[in-house]
Amino acid sequence: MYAIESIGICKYFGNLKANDDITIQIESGTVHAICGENGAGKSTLMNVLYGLYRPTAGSVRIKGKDVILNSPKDAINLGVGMVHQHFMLINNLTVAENIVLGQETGTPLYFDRKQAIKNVEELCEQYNLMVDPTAKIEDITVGMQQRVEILKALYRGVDILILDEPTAVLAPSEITELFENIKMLVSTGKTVIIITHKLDEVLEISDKISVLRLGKLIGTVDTKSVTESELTKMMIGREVLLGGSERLDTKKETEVFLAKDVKLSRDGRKLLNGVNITVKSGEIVGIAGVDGNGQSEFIEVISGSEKKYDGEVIINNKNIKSMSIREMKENSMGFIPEDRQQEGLVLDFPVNYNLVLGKHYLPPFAKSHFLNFEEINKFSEKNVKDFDIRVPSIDAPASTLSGGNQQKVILARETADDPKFVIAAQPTRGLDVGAIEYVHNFLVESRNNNQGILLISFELDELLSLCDRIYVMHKGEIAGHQNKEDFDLDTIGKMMLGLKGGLDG
Amino acid sequence: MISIRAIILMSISTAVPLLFASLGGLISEKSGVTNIGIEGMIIFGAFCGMVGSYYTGSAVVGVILAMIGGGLLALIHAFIAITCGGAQAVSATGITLFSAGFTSYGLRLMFDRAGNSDTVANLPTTEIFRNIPVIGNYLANYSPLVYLSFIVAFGVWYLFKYTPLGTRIHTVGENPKVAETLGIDVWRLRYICVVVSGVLAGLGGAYLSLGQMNLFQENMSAGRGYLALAAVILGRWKPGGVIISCFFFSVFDALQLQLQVVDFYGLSPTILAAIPYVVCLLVLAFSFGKSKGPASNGKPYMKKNN
Amino acid sequence: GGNESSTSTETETETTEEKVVIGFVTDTGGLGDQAFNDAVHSGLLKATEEFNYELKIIESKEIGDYADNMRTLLNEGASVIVVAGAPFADSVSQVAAEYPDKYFLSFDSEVDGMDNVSSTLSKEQEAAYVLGAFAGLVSETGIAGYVAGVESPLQERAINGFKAGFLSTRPDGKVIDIYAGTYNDVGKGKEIASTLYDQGADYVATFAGACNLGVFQAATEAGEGKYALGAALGQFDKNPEKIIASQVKTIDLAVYNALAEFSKGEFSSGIVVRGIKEGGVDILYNPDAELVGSIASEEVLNKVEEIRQQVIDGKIDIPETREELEALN
Amino acid sequence: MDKVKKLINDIKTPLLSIFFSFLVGATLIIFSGKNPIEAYAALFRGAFGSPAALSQTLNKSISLIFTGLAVSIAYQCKSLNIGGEGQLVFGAFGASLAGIFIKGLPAVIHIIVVLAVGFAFGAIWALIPAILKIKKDVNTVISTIMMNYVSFSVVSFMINTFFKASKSDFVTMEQVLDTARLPYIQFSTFRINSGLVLAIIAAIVLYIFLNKTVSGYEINAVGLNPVSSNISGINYKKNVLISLLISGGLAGLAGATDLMGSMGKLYDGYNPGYGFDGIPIALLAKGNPIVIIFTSLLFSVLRVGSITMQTSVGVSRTIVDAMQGVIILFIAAEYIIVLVVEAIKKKKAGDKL
Ligand SMILES: Nc1ncnc2c1ncn2[C@@H]1O[C@H](COP(=O)(O)OP(=O)(O)OP(=O)(O)O)[C@@H](O)[C@H]1O
Ligand SMILES: Nc1ncnc2c1ncn2[C@@H]1O[C@H](COP(=O)(O)OP(=O)(O)OP(=O)(O)O)[C@@H](O)[C@H]1O
Ligand SMILES: [Mg+2]
Ligand SMILES: [Mg+2]
Repeated sequence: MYAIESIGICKYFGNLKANDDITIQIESGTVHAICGENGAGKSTLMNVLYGLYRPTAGSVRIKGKDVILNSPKDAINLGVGMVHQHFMLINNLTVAENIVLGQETGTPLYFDRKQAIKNVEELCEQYNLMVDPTAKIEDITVGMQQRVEILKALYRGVDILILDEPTAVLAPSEITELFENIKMLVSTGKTVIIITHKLDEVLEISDKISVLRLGKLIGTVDTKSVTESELTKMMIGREVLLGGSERLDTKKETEVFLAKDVKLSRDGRKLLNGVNITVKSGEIVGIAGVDGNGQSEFIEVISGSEKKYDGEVIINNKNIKSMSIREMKENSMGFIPEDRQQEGLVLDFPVNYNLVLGKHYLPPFAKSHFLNFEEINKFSEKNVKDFDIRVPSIDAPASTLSGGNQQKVILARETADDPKFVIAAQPTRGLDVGAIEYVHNFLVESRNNNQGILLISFELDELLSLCDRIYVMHKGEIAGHQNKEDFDLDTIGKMMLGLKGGLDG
Repeated sequence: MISIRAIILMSISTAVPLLFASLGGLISEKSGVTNIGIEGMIIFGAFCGMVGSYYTGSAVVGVILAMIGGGLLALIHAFIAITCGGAQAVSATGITLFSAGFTSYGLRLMFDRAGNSDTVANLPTTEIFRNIPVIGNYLANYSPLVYLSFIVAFGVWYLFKYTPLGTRIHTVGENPKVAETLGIDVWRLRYICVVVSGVLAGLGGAYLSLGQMNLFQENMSAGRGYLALAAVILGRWKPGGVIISCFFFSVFDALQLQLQVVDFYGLSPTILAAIPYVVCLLVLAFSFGKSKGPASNGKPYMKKNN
Repeated sequence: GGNESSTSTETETETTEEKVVIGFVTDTGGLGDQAFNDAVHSGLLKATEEFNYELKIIESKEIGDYADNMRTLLNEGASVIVVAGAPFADSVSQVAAEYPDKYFLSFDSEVDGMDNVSSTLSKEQEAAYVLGAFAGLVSETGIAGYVAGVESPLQERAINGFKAGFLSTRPDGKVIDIYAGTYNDVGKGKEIASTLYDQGADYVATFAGACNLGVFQAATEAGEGKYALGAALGQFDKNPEKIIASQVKTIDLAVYNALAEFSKGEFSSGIVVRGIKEGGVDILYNPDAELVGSIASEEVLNKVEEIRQQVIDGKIDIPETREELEALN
Repeated sequence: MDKVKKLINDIKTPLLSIFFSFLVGATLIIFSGKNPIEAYAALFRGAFGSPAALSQTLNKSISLIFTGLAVSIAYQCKSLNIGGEGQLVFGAFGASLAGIFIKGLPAVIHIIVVLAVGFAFGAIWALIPAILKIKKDVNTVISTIMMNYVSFSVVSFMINTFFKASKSDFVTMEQVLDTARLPYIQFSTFRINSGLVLAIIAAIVLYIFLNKTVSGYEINAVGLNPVSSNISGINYKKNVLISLLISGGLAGLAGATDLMGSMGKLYDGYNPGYGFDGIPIALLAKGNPIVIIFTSLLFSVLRVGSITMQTSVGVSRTIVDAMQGVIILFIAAEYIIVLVVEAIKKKKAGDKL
């Protein structure tokens, strides 16, 4: 018995075939993974199954019946729920409100919020997924929000749950928890479709795997019968090697970054509580930690957008406290922000404009206050070629690029003038393995090039394979520190959860 | 002596068109569609109200026509802003220009003259209150639309505080994508909100031509739509705040007139007239926190399922 | 002061079909302003019908357009340009110089020393004074209200005239005057008047363009014993039961007379300042004599007439500014 | 060649919008029992029919270009400046002061000084909304609306209290000195105010500023994504401030050129409405300064031509106001136009088969 089937689904956006004749049948009570590069069409297919997109051709079959989904409402009514890649939550509403939204408790004239809270509490109890129903979304962690999303689907009584890249923003412990939840759901007879770029996860959780490439179905396989490298090959047509290229010996003699006792509070909450970190040239230093432990705030401080901190931040021998962001960048610093679309790019600007963002006023891009388009274009063409950025043309808006290519634009820009110090915040979030490989190689090459890199990531694997040293951040403090020789997954994992036991550096 | 009573009496009746219009504006903006075309919808409502009353002799028909008129105009705005995904400020500007011109033109066609219409039947006063002691006479002198505006104010406050619909509107304005994934029809809800905002602005217009007066005068909205818009922002997109802001403007306007009465430090009436606006700027400058509107306000949402 | 009147004969091409075109450029208030534009318009309608003229009107949007609007009408064949409003002074002198063989009738704006321009000014304060005196005599509460438009010397003249007149017959009384700050917000006019009635005024005079309509509406709602005093051409049709008397400015007549003269081939240039004596302004009572009689006794009306005569005879010094008014008391 | 195609593509929608609005207008005209063709003929005759008419149309567009540019630059930085009118009035006031009280300068210098003062006064009036936006994130819509009212009151008060020139009922300031008047360029009845040249230069300069300079780049970046811009070292506050001050200054120039070109003296109650017209003019041009020259012209054609339409055909010019609204509605609803164009294309394709 199939829970849900995509029968010859095609979805075209103009000339782009995001989905091209995709037939996937998903068995009831299993976990089915969908894999593929960025832009392979995974989200699109899921959106079709959820009634958000109307397929150009083909049909959706749910529990054996052909259905026409006019809107998610139809899908919800047929027992399909979806947790989107980008969370679909209203930040200034409470958890309970978010969960019941669209199926509110009470009467049309009275939204019974008490009842909603009670229902949510019961639901939490039932599935053992704990959240505070009265908290506002903006006040809870990403992991919590993830849980709210799942509860939202469960509240609607779904028996087919689609999870689009649910682990991209989770800490390892949260991922473990999520997987337990998934297993629990499946054991109660529900069907789960999961999209993730992390192949180890795929292999761990799923029963079957379907691979998409360029909008086409490459194949559906039993998880037991494949290996990670086979899967990679299916996805991108070749093997990849994560962890960066060969590491050369570097001198590590100049200190390019120093954070001394950095403290930050907002609205009376202590967010950073005395952070001490150093980075030397020629090394990649990682900050590990569960999301929400002060990493974002620390990034804001050291990248110059938060000035109301105590303590000292020294970059390339200059105290940044009184420096503008522009001065910091002129002081040989590169910054790859967490959120490439909101913080890294001006999406409506063309690619060439984005490639010089922040350097647009410097020669040769500007001459006596006028932009020099010739130089800008020359520079852009070169980088598009060097970084293999796939763009229709350098005049195309950045919004038309895939996530991986958007990330490459930022990498190219932020490292164009070989800065001595680079902050890389979540540089591979949401990227496919091919793109991740690229970023990893790039970071290691920069390191080999004697640049100092501060890498903030939730991906422990990534940190372990790339870093020379790792600091672990917990509740706004450095909970511990390890050198490459001593790296120990277990200890670091413990430190991330605030359990003592790590060696102090 | 400044007459507090005068300030109260006057500020109540001058707040009415602002209340209707700004509550309408609030609903529209909460759903994510900006509406700086309120001014046009008010004048159109005032005109339609007069037309209805003129041809049927019934002010009630006039009021209904005013609501329909405002609603229809809003429907155009909704079509452009929602279905076509057009720039909302542009559409609203068009609406305002169009109705100013159209109503003036219509007036000339109907009465073969400019300025004002013939007098028409207007709404009666609210005699049921007449026998209440002390304040009965004051209450009775107000048009029923005054009380309707209070009811609407309460209703809008209740809508957003207590009803599922209010929360859905909030959702649609904050993040339409979320709403859509929950099976809420974003477009339909936005259409409803925009049209309701037009209906309310039309009521505000009807108050001008049929509640307060008994005729239509060209440009009788006299900038109230913009003031209503300001009230929405000053009230930080919260029903209570918006209601208070409307009274803020009407009270300070009444106050400046009373200051003329007492010849306040011999200040020129021209300067006194600026008081409400200066105070508003001061409030904005010294109030704490930032005033942010609905996150997706003004952004067109292209439906995915099509 | 008045000028010698120079006469000239019509020189228009008198082809049988073609009518003489009279061009009227309104000020920015436009038609329907319930004030001088409407008054001029009414005189023009009468004259054009009677003398078989063709009337062409441009409603101005901005003061900066006045001159161009006059030129447009002249280019369309207008022989006479009629304008109303103080801001026309400059543009009339300018255009009149460009078109020396065309004629210009200018009301409320002062254009001196041009052979083809006749400008008519009014002593609004005289009518206001008499109206104030009347209000003082009939007021029971001793409080009168006055709704003014936008602050300006003309408005000040009229207010102060009204106040002085009121105080002359009611020394212990009080006039509350409020500027609406606009000439075209009927709603505001109404609210202000309602406030004034509520503050004890039983007569509210109004001199604020279209706001007047709101004042008249307020009078009805204020109920028994509350009355309004109009302006323009009397405005009694706007509320026959409540407008007892008005300060009128008979521009309509002036327009008509000038065009009547013109039809006979005459034209008087120069400045004419018209007060009550010249029939330029006056107090006018509601045509419903019974209504007026029920409020003002014979005695009162006689007293008003007496004061009016004194004004005509120049025996009363009517204050034009606030300072002059204060100096009076 | 490509550029021409792009241009045609860019102006297709506006042209069709104008066409449709004329259709709507025609319907309204028919309602009044008049012949729309005659009416439109008169409209165009009034706007272009004679050298005098044409010069009137061109002269009318001067202030409109300036206010359109004013709205446009603020909009690039995502602030809607509804306060153009207040800034215009304040700018005219400043220009008037400079035109009256700065004496003894040669005309060219005096004109430049007066323009500069007009610009500065307009900019000053935009400063408060700018500061409120930067410091308090106050929506410019509300602050500029308030500043309009305050401007009218303050300028009126100043004129009445300190700078009243005459005792007449028409309260004005002194006439500005002759050296501060913008000269006319005249060939017989063709009389163009030199302000037009200034307006066109302003449009070109603004175009270059926005598209070719570092500041223009930054203003655009901040308008499109303030967060990314800030992180890339582009100062959000500085750019909001700059764009609003230039916006106010341009509106101030609208007032200054109007004063120096047409009346020569500032009068009490001056608020010609150009500031508000600037909004549709800029939006219609999608903020492109060069296109603004043409949308301004369109508005002045309608304004000037409508007078003749009224006097010679008897169709009330209020209909033109309604039509302006309709043009803008069609522009906003580009979608419909696209649908229509596509329908036509399809039909053509069908015919071919
Ligand atoms: N609404 C849309 N309009 C046009 N193109 C779209 C739209 N949505 C998706 N696409 C394009 O369709 C292709 C498939 O996108 P989709 O989001 O399904 O990829 P994905 O496999 O989910 O990628 P990722 O791993 O980055 O999430 C991409 O090239 C994307 O740019
Ligand atoms: N109109 C469009 N033209 C081109 N690309 C688009 C368009 N709309 C969306 N995309 C691209 O397609 C991708 C999918 O967009 P969509 O709105 O479907 O997001 P999603 O499916 O919820 O999440 P995700 O983008 O993370 O897969 C995005 O990367 C976006 O950049
Ligand atoms: Mg995806
Ligand atoms: Mg995607």
